[in-house]
Amino acid sequence: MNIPTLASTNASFLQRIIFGDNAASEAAAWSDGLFMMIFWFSAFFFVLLMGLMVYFCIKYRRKPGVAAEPSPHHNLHIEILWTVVPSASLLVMFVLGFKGYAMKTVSPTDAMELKVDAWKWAWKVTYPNGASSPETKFLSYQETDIGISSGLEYPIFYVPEDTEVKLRMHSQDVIHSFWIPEFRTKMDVIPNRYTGYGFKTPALRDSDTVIQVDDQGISSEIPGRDMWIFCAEYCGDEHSRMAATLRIVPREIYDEKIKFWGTPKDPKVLGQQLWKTMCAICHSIDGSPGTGPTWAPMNGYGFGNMAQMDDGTEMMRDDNYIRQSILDPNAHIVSGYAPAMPSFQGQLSDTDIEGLLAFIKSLAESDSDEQEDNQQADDSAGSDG
Amino acid sequence: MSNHDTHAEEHAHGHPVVSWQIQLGVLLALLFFTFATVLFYNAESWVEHAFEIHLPGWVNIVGAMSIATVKAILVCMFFMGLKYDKALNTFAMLFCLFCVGLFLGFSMIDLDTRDRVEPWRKAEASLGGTGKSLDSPPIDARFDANPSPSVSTGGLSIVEFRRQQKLEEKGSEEAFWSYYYKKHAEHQHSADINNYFAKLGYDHHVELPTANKAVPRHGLTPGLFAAVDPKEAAHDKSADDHSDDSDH
Amino acid sequence: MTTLDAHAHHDEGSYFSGPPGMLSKVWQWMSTVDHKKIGVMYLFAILFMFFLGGVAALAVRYELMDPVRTVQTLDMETGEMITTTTGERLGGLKDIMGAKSANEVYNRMFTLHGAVMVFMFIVPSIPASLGNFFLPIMLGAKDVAFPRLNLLSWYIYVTGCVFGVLSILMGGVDTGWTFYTPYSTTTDADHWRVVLMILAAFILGFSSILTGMNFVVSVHKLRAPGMGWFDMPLFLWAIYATSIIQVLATPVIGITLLLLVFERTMHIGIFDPAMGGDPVLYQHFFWFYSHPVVYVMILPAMGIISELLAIHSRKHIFGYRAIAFSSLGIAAVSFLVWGHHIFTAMGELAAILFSGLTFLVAIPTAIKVFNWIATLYKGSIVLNTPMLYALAFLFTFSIGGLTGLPLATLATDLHLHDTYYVVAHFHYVMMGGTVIAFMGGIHHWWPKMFGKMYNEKAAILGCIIVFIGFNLTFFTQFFLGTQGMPRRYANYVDEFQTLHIISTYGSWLLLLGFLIHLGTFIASLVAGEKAPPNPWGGLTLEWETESPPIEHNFHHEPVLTHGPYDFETTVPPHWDPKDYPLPENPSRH
Amino acid sequence: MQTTLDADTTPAPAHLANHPTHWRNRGYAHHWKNRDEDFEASKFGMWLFLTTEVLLFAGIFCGYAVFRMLYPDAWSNGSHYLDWRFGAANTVVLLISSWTVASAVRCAQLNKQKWLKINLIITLLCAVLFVFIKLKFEYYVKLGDGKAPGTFFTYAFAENPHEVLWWSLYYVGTGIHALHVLIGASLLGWVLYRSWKYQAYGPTEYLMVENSALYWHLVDLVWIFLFPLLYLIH
Repeated sequence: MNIPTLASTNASFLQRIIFGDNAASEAAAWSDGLFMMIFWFSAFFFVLLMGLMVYFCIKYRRKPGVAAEPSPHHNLHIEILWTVVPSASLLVMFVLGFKGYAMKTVSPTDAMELKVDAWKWAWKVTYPNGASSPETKFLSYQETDIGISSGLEYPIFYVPEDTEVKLRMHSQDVIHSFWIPEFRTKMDVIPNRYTGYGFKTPALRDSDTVIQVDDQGISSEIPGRDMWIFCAEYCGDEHSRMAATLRIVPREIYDEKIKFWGTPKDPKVLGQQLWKTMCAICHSIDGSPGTGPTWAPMNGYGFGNMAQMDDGTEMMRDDNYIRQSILDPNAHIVSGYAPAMPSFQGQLSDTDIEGLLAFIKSLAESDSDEQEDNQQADDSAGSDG
Repeated sequence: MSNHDTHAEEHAHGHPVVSWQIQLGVLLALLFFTFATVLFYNAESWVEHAFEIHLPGWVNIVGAMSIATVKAILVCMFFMGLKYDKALNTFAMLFCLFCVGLFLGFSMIDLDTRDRVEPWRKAEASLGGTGKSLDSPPIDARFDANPSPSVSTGGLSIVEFRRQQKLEEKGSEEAFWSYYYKKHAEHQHSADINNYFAKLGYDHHVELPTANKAVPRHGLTPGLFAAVDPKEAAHDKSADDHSDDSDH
Repeated sequence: MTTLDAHAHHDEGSYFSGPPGMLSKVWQWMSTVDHKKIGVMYLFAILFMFFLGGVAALAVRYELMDPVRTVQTLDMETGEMITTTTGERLGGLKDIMGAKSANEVYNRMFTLHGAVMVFMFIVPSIPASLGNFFLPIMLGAKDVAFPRLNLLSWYIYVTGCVFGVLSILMGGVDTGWTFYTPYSTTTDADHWRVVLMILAAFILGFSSILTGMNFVVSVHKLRAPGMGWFDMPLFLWAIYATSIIQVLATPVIGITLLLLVFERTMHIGIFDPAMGGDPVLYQHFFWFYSHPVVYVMILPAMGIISELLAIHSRKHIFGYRAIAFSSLGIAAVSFLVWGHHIFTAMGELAAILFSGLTFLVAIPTAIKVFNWIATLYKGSIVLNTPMLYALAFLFTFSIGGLTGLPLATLATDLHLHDTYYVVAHFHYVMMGGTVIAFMGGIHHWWPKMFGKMYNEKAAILGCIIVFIGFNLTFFTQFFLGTQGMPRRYANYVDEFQTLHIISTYGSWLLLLGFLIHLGTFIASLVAGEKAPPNPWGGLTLEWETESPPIEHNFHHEPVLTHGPYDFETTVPPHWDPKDYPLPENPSRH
Repeated sequence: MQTTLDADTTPAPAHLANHPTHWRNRGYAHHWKNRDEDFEASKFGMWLFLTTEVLLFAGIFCGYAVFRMLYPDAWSNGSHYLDWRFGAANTVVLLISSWTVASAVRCAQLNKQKWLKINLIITLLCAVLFVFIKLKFEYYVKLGDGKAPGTFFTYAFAENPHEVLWWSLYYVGTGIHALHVLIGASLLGWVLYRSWKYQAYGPTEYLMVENSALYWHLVDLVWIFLFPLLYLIH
């Protein structure tokens, strides 16, 4: 990796404390270096000023009967000095900041363009071949002293190593912000226009491995590096859980993956994957309450049951109802819920919707084992919904 | 006192009194400038219609705004007495206008230059936002007996949605447009109806009174400094619309 | 001091000796046009709002002690934690607040903290309380320019607070204090409380405007005979600069919030992307006010520090004109830099422009800090409570200011924007700057305002605890931010927990410190020693009147005979508060 | 503390020495050195208040400018829905009222009590006329067409999806302006009442007239810009 002058391969001890030594791209390392430069500049002035302050406070502390010595009330030379020197340093910071900004926002024309969609509260990345990632990852920290909710799985977005990537982002509802801390950059994702930025993924080191779980639930170790993606612009209730994982993998694995995702598959499986990546944050399948109604077939929820609407009517949860709920969610609101769901028109193809339908239907036909599991959550679902 | 009135200014209790001649003169000047700006507006439209000379967009804006500025200066100086007053008051007003300038200027710079690095950043991605349909559930009945209007536009813009509603109400496009014609012939202010008919494939040519309808013309940003032929503009516009659709 | 005997007030009592009878006393305070009474009423109302916002802050900090556990899961009856975020047994706060999910309670808490602290506490804090009380006295005037307007402004403030508190009682709002669209226009769409909170901010704006107008005119027209512009205490320069910002920036938030109310009630669409409006335009509107208002918060604090450092080190302030002009410079530049709040949402050209302009603010600020330190040189420094607060201010404010540099630098801001780094930065400026200076100012002027001394030792203890607690709370947050913790997160990644816990302990220390101060204040009011007219040896005009001041401030119209910082020529080495009044100095130029 | 109203003992200015003093001196608050200081300060305060009003309207103007820049077609259509004749009529009405109110100040300064009242009455009539034209020929007709702001918009023949924004800004802008017309008219009404009942204003006592007039001129100023922006620029 070609390291620019400001950044150093061996981050100093202090830099490691401040940033965690995980800058993943040239631009990131560069901006860390710039931060450290500003830090040392600030530290110099801070120590100077505080040192003088403490020294004066001790040296010139009030002694009974001793008046303050006269000293000049102003001194033009020194005042000009301490105006010009910081100003010049600020100019340097500005110019370097500008340069780093260009590194982070401008990407080469041949960069791989990923389409990022955001809505309350999930991310979706669409690859150049039109596929999107169905893989998800459990977040261990969410397992601590609470029961694991099915909504706590986060999508994994794969990108190939050592590649220029350009993001083109759009939000479906409110403003979000796509932040990958390890690339040291973020940009707001805005509903009425596209925004974006670029980064170059790092080359993988030998020590970079991640655990991958395949369709059959078999885990294996593959070369790769995981990074957090956070939503950094406040967007509502589940703002703090609007996260995802960016997984950098070798080019072969990436190519294989997106080719596989691009091929048609069993609608039920497709539906389940879509639910995991897009719907699970609001809709549970085990009956636990969420922002939206659960899909579990219990207590009047789930496929085939009547839904009580907030305008007082009742509707059958059939194919049409579900289709409409996806495309024009706010046409009918289930009683007790807020109209929080964005429309997925343009987001989901007909195949996707068929897949979801198949998945939702399959939940209603699920065997008695699952029913038992769901029993425990019954009371709660009833009281909240 | 009448003999004093001939002076431009006199002083009552140390404060300047503006003479009635100056006040009347300023009023006449203001009325004249009002006439001038209206005349300018109509002359411009007339030139375009009669001679098909297409003036660039800024002519209209600069004309109207500079006349308005002159009028505002007259009001400030004479009616509000800034000419005779402490300079401090003028300074306060000028600094405030400076702040207004900053406010407008910087906001517009941002909204106008979002496409400098990647052209697609400018594009209006969609009429998205609050969930595409303008839903507003009724305000809590405890606090409001008259809930605010709730509209579910099903993903359409409200303009398009209202059009669909009216089309449904009228039954056919024929009925829709004849209703439009009737309504707007009465009110004498109208949009370019022939354009619509042409777009829809009808061959109607309705001559509407044009009193309040100038040519559609491109505005400040695109083609501010270019004279735009309305027919071409209409053509370009539909082309633009098309490309936007495909973009999404 | 020479005297003009035109309007002498010899036989007056202190300003709070009112008529007998509880009711008539209350009425006298409610209908007063006396700037001192209004200032005192503001002081108590503002401190109450500080308490309210502080409680919300403690709740926020408590919540963040654990990556997932939430405040709202605290069972209000048994005091036990109900450990689930999935919501089935959520009692307590969630039900009381009518929140629809667990995290929403947290979201409402930080919104409450932000909105109360910004609109009801920190914007009016110093100007409306200490400013109202001392601006006319320091000018040598009997009152502010428009006393009745001043009273009106106080009642508008109360109305605004009532709206805000009503909104909180109705459950609170979860928009964030910035009310960013389109979230703020769609959240809780079926409730009036968001509109109420917006209206509260709108109304409070008017109070701010009227106070600002009043002060600008007062400074222009009511200076005592002999007091030129450069004979004014620097506190007045700061308040003057503040008032200019208040007058010019606040109307923009007025129209913005009005548009927001229309947006919520009838979807006028200006900020709503669904109608073609632009949500980032809202941010421009909002920050055109809210960035200058940051200087409304900090400038008066800087003014207080100039006073405290000079008086308590008996030293002429270094570079008087530089400090005075840097106040005006900050006020002017404040209108140029709002865009740095929107770097991640704006076009590249505008971002670069705003980044460059933002650095301009650093220059006058740096000048001030250098001048303050230089003032200490060869002084006669006494480390009492106000001075300790002033020194604490220099420490925390320097950190706050310097950590702003990476936020103005575009490349680093892209990483730090909307993280805990920003949270820490602005708390170092707002709390480490304004609140600490405010506390210093209250201690400095407490004897003058209430005529009672406070227990110095207890106050110093409180000051030290506040200082340590503050740094513990917020210094950790810089690291949280750089390492990747976004703002406004109810749940977070495990690895940040240690720092969060330290931060929360710090917040408890802060609470302890403020409680100690509360105790000393109450003790002082109840059983404080009577304060001399000039306990510190100050030379500004407020020290030439009684403690507490008489109703018309001065017995005789004061005429300036010495500058506000001429300690070297005016204060004798053996001077003691009992020697009041200061001997006249014949050698004065 | 009471605001003591000290009786004014200064003698009348020389050129008014022979004038019978019809007006009543209000006196000035105790913290002012003299009446002039009070007057100057109040007027300066009023000017500061006017700057806040300008910045309030700056929000509307900024919205207008930005959206005109983004959606020139919608704005072009929008301005053509408005009839310049009503706008021009209202401009003339406001200009005349501005003149009469300036004359009212002059009459107060010269102690022409009768003309002071006449001027104020004409101003108030103009205010009523302005609001009448606005409501009857503009709001009523437009709202009848369904050209309303936001979700109230039901006009089916709009050409451009952003026209609804035009209407929003039109109603917010003219609505807030109309509100200012009403506030200004109330102020002038109060002046007229006091003038009628107490002969309250004269050469040494016309601050209230002056400040209300300044407010009214500001209302006029805003309209001077709103008129071309809404009606003439296309």
